Amino acid sequence: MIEVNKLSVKIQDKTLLSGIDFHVDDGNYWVVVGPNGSGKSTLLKTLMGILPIHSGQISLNQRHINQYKQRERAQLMSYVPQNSGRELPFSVEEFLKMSRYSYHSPLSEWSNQDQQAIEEALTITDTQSFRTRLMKTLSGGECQRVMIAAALSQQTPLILLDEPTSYLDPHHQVEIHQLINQLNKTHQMTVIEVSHDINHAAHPDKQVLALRDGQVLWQGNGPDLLDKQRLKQLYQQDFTFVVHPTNQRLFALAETP
Amino acid sequence: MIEVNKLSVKIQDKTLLSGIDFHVDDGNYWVVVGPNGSGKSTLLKTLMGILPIHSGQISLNQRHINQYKQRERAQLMSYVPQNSGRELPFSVEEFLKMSRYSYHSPLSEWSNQDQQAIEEALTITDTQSFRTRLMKTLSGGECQRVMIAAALSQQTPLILLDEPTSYLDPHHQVEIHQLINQLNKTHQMTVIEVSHDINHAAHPDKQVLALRDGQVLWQGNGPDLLDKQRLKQLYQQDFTFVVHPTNQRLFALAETP
Amino acid sequence: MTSSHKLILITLLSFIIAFSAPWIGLSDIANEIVKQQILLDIRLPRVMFAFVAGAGLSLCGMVFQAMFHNPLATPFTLGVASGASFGAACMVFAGLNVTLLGFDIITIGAFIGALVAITFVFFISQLQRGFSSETLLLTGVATSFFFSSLILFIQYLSDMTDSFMIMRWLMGGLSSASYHSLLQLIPIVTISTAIILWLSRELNLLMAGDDIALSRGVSVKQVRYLLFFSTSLCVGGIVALCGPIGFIGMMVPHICRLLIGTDHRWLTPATIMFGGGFLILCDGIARLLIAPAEIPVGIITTLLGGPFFLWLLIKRRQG
Amino acid sequence: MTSSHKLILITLLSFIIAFSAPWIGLSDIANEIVKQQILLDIRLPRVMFAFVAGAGLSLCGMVFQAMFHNPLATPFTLGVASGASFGAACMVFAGLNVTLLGFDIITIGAFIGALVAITFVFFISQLQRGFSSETLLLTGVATSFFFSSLILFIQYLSDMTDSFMIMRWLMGGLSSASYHSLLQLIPIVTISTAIILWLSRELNLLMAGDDIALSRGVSVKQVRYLLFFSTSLCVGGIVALCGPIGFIGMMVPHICRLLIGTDHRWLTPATIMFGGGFLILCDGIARLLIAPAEIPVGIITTLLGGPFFLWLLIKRRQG
Amino acid sequence: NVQKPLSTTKSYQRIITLSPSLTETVFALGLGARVVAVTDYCDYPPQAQALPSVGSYTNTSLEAITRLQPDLVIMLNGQQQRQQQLQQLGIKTLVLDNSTIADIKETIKTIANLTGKQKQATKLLNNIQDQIDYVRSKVHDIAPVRTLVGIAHYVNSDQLDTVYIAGQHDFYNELLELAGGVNVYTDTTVKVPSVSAEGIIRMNPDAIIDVFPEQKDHQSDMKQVIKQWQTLRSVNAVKQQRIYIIEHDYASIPGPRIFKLLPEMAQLLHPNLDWQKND
Ligand SMILES: Nc1ncnc2c1ncn2[C@@H]1O[C@H](COP(=O)(O)OP(=O)(O)OP(=O)(O)O)[C@@H](O)[C@H]1O
Ligand SMILES: Nc1ncnc2c1ncn2[C@@H]1O[C@H](COP(=O)(O)OP(=O)(O)OP(=O)(O)O)[C@@H](O)[C@H]1O
Ligand SMILES: [Mg+2]
Ligand SMILES: [Mg+2]
Repeated sequence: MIEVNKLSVKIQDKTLLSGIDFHVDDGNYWVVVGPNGSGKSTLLKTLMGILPIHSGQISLNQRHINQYKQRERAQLMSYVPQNSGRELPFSVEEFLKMSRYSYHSPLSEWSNQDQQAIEEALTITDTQSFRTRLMKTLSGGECQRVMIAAALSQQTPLILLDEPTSYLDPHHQVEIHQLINQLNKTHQMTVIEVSHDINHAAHPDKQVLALRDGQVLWQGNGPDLLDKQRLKQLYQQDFTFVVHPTNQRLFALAETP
Repeated sequence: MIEVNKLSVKIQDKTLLSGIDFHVDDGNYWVVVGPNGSGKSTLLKTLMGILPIHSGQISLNQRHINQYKQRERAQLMSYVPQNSGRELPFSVEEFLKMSRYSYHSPLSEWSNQDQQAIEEALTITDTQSFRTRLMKTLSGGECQRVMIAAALSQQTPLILLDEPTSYLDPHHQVEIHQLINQLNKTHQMTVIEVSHDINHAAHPDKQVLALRDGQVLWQGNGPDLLDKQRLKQLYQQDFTFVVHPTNQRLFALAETP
Repeated sequence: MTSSHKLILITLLSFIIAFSAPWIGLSDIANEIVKQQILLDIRLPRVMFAFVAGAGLSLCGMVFQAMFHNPLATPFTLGVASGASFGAACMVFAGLNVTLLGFDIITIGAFIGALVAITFVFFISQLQRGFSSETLLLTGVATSFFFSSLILFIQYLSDMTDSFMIMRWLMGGLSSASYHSLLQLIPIVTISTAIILWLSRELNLLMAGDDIALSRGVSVKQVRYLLFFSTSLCVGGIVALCGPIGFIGMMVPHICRLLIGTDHRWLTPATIMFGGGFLILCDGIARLLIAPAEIPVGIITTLLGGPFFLWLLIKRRQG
Repeated sequence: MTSSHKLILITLLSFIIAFSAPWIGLSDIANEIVKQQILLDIRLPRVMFAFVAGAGLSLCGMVFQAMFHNPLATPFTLGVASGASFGAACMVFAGLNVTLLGFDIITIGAFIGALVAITFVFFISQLQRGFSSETLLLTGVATSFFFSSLILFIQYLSDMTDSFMIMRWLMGGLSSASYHSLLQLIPIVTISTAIILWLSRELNLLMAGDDIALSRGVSVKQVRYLLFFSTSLCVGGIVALCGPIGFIGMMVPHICRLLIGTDHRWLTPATIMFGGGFLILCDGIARLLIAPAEIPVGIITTLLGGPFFLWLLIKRRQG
Repeated sequence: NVQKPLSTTKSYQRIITLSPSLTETVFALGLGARVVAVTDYCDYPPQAQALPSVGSYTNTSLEAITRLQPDLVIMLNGQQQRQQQLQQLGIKTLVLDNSTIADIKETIKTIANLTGKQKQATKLLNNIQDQIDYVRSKVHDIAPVRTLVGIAHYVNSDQLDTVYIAGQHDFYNELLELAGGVNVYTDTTVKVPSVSAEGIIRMNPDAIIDVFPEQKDHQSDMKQVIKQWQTLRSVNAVKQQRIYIIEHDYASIPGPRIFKLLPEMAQLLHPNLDWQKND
């Protein structure tokens, strides 16, 4: 689905990403990990067309990404930004409706399908009760869930999520991840998620892109991330491993000195 | 140090907190947990004087909190808000200097002690390298660390932290928690931290305030939080427990269906 | 009341005003021919002109406020109006009395002035790499100041009569309305309005910020260019024909926001209807209050609209 | 160059302008007594007056922009200037000829007008529960419009000469400067400046948002009241004595921000120095360019300051 | 649609004049009975005040004009926009200029020709010419006085603020030269220059004539004005106490009465001549 070749991204002579090579197949679930400032958000923004490509190229379904109109892109991928949405002057429902932008011309009617997309998103993110609330009156975690709901309303085959579970309580963390897994599995939705949770990344169904200083340090299957050496190199942090009691997989715990 | 009695907080007829009773002794480390929208941020904002008390009272060192000038409050407590700081037009150093506000009159000189407070905060949050960068060019995690550094520069006996480790990579999460523990232990700093990490909250040195729907569901010692029943009631979520390999304490893992 | 009900109410009120305005204060005229002439040749075009101008100015104000996330933005913020005024002042000063293609020379001067200002602001904003809203805003303001002081300069150079004429022009007003000028105004305002209505949903998304707008599929840069040029042309056209009428463009969108909310799919038509009806109302009062003399319409818009706005503001806050 | 170096440079330039301005264009006057009179009785008070007025207006603009997080805010945004202008216009219209406590009646009228506007805005903002910056801003703008149209109305009611006078007053200018008016202006501006300088750090923190300001120890509400009243009084005083001079208050703070950054501990003194020096410079040019006649100083401030601002803006973006 | 030339045979019966100077001219030609409306500021002659008004000089109402069904509307050339609209409504218009002495005379002739009042015009113009010739004969071989003519400034303060003075382009300048003076302001770029104290001291006029158009509803007293001028100690006119104030309601209206200013100015500038002879 996505092919990234020798991508580099700059902002005013500062290189944020360089020589990024990876490709995402239809239905993949990629988790992007890496320390703070390694360029994870930058990568997602570049895929979404928010930051310009400096050199290299990105192709989406075999076509160079710059050949897509922004509207076409928005029908293929949706995006949950890191840390945003708390100052918006809209009600939750209005905001969700805005996600259906790319499916409409100015004259087209609001369809059942549109409404259904929104209702579904509200239900699965547990945000129905905020429907008429103004975005700026929501709590941090409530707002985060609405941002996810907005992206889901866009009903795209690919979704880009930048730390979607930050601010979520344990229950909603599990729920949202469950939800994404399910979308990935049953609807073949391709997912690229930025996360700091390596145990989440280390799932056998996931693939991992580990960035450090704007470059790819490693990429591979999820479970292979749980390597003491690799993690040390990535985060400068030691981990110990336990076996998870229910699924029997390894579970990494950061060591505290 | 802090005594909260029958506190309730309203915004335009909506009750955000009601009947909150708890008290914090000097040197305590309180972790406030609870599902999204339970009023955790509201509590911290009320303590800081950002939201007004509707009824009940808060006293700080046996004095009603409204009798303190804002400046006096700021010498007693500092605050790391949830989700903020990313649009500020200041450089990191300028922003940190602003934290020393309450110690200065308009004519007083910038002292060695001020500079030292800032340097220390920069060092322990690992943000020295951003010193001259504009806040708005930082990544999510970098910005979060600067916000923590700013609160630390304020050098107060009490610190209020609203989900301080969101956006932080595993290494910095450990580091920041390490740091807060240390300040709490060796400098007798009183800490009130909002967190969604129940394993972090369940530490024997910590006390836990569990909020649900704007009310106190439970409060007690950290390790007592790890009770299947209690957690279920708090989050509507099941957990299993493993024994942590290095410190031998219980470790809760959210169950996924 | 839902937004659609409110919109219907505003539209209805606006139409009532529009249809009754021409008939008021005619009963004392005995002569039927005179009555006809006043009704058909003077009042009718004037009422229509007021509607088009009021709707256009309010709409452009609304667009600028949304586009720049700034409640103080007006259709005049980016310097279009002062460019137009400068062009008009030049023509008054030169004292030419020519008609080109049916436009009188002042109108032509004003329109050229508006175009010069638009091009200038656009060019400067290009020099700054990108089209960020804050620098565009400041560039516009500086341009606006610049042209305003050129006008002052021309006013300073001219004799009392010219200086009065320029001042009069700067006050704005609808007394130059005729079928002729109406025909000149309608295409410009209609095209711009159509473009803006077409882009209502994009305006909502621009208010949510560039990142979100892009990820929902809006070609932010193109939309911004399109909005910039169409509103600027619209304002240029209106100002060229009836001078700057300040209050409408700034406050009507705020009034409508207080009435109907921020969703542009409702706000846009409401602003058009309210702006048009409001200017007809004010112009009617301006004409009739101390008839036969006329009060400059700008006085009435403000004296009526200002307190109404404050009342809405207080009511919302207290409610 | 560090901020302190830049500040020293700006101060130096400002002083050079201040000290050389009175001496320029005097050589062609042979008569020593005349020279003395021009120098001591006319130019000296005028230069000092220009400095105080320029510094005061720029400073108030800077405060409003920081306080409202809005680059379009000016010292006139909250309606103080139009209140003052309205007061002045009333006095011109009434044609009274009284001097009270050494102030002439126009000045008194203007000052009372300013006070009325301030009180009104304050009162309305209280009605809205709290003192949020956006509603305060909009209240101010509506008030400003309201008074402006009252002025138009008075202008409309008055005869040609009065209307000409009011128009002239609205352009603003320093020709009424004397030791007398200087003595009236200095205390107001000095006190307000002192208060604002005293609150430089608070201004920085207000820019970071109310939550952060509170948690750092700023009594946000009190500080905002204090700033509101002191800037308003300052603007009221200046406008009462020399009419509204628009460009200075809006653009000088932006120019200084581009020159020295956003930290108010540097920005505040830089704005004072630049604003003062700049107005002296412009007034000098206005006086001398086509001597013996004078150009209104507002024309020069804009024609000089506008391009300079745009140049800075482009340079920063490209650099 | 350009208006056909106005007929000189048809005698216009319903005239509206849109400025005080035109009203005055029309009445001076004996056409008062044919005028159906004027503007707000037309208060001379007193009969004009009784007529209905169609608005102010800058703001005449199209509707009010139409209601009165005039057959001729006379206006100054600053009001062109109105002209076009009136033409579109089929109302005849006449646009005139009154900015110089020659223009004022031409206005009288043009109106007279259209209304068959040539005889009255000749008499009026001769009268004006006599006044001019008389003054010229008195002052023609005397050195002109360097004079500053103030036409507007704010009087209710102790300080002399900005003063608007006569430039080289207006009728005050012409009158001044006919009256044996010369304008101290010689530049030609600015039509109505504004000067402050410094500029006046530089120009150093030998006489100052301060013209005030009307004093009806103002209580500003002229002693105050003199006091203002006296702050300029070093100016010749102040030293020699040659500050003159002219107050007339016609002093700013470029109609037939403006020529009354001429002998007054001449007498002020040349008080030593023998002005007893009656004309
Ligand atoms: N406008 C900018 N100017 C300069 N540097 C920038 C700018 N924007 C981002 N950066 C830098 O680029 C680097 C990558 O930023 P990015 O936001 O992609 O990090 P990230 O991997 O998402 O980090 P986090 O985990 O903290 O969110 C960071 O070091 C950041 O400071
Ligand atoms: N201005 C407001 N108007 C109405 N309701 C509000 C307002 N601000 C907050 N709330 C509501 O109050 C409740 C408590 O909010 P608060 O921010 O304290 O939650 P929280 O416990 O911090 O949640 P989170 O874990 O998501 O940060 C939420 O349900 C929120 O929607
Ligand atoms: Mg990131
Ligand atoms: Mg919270």
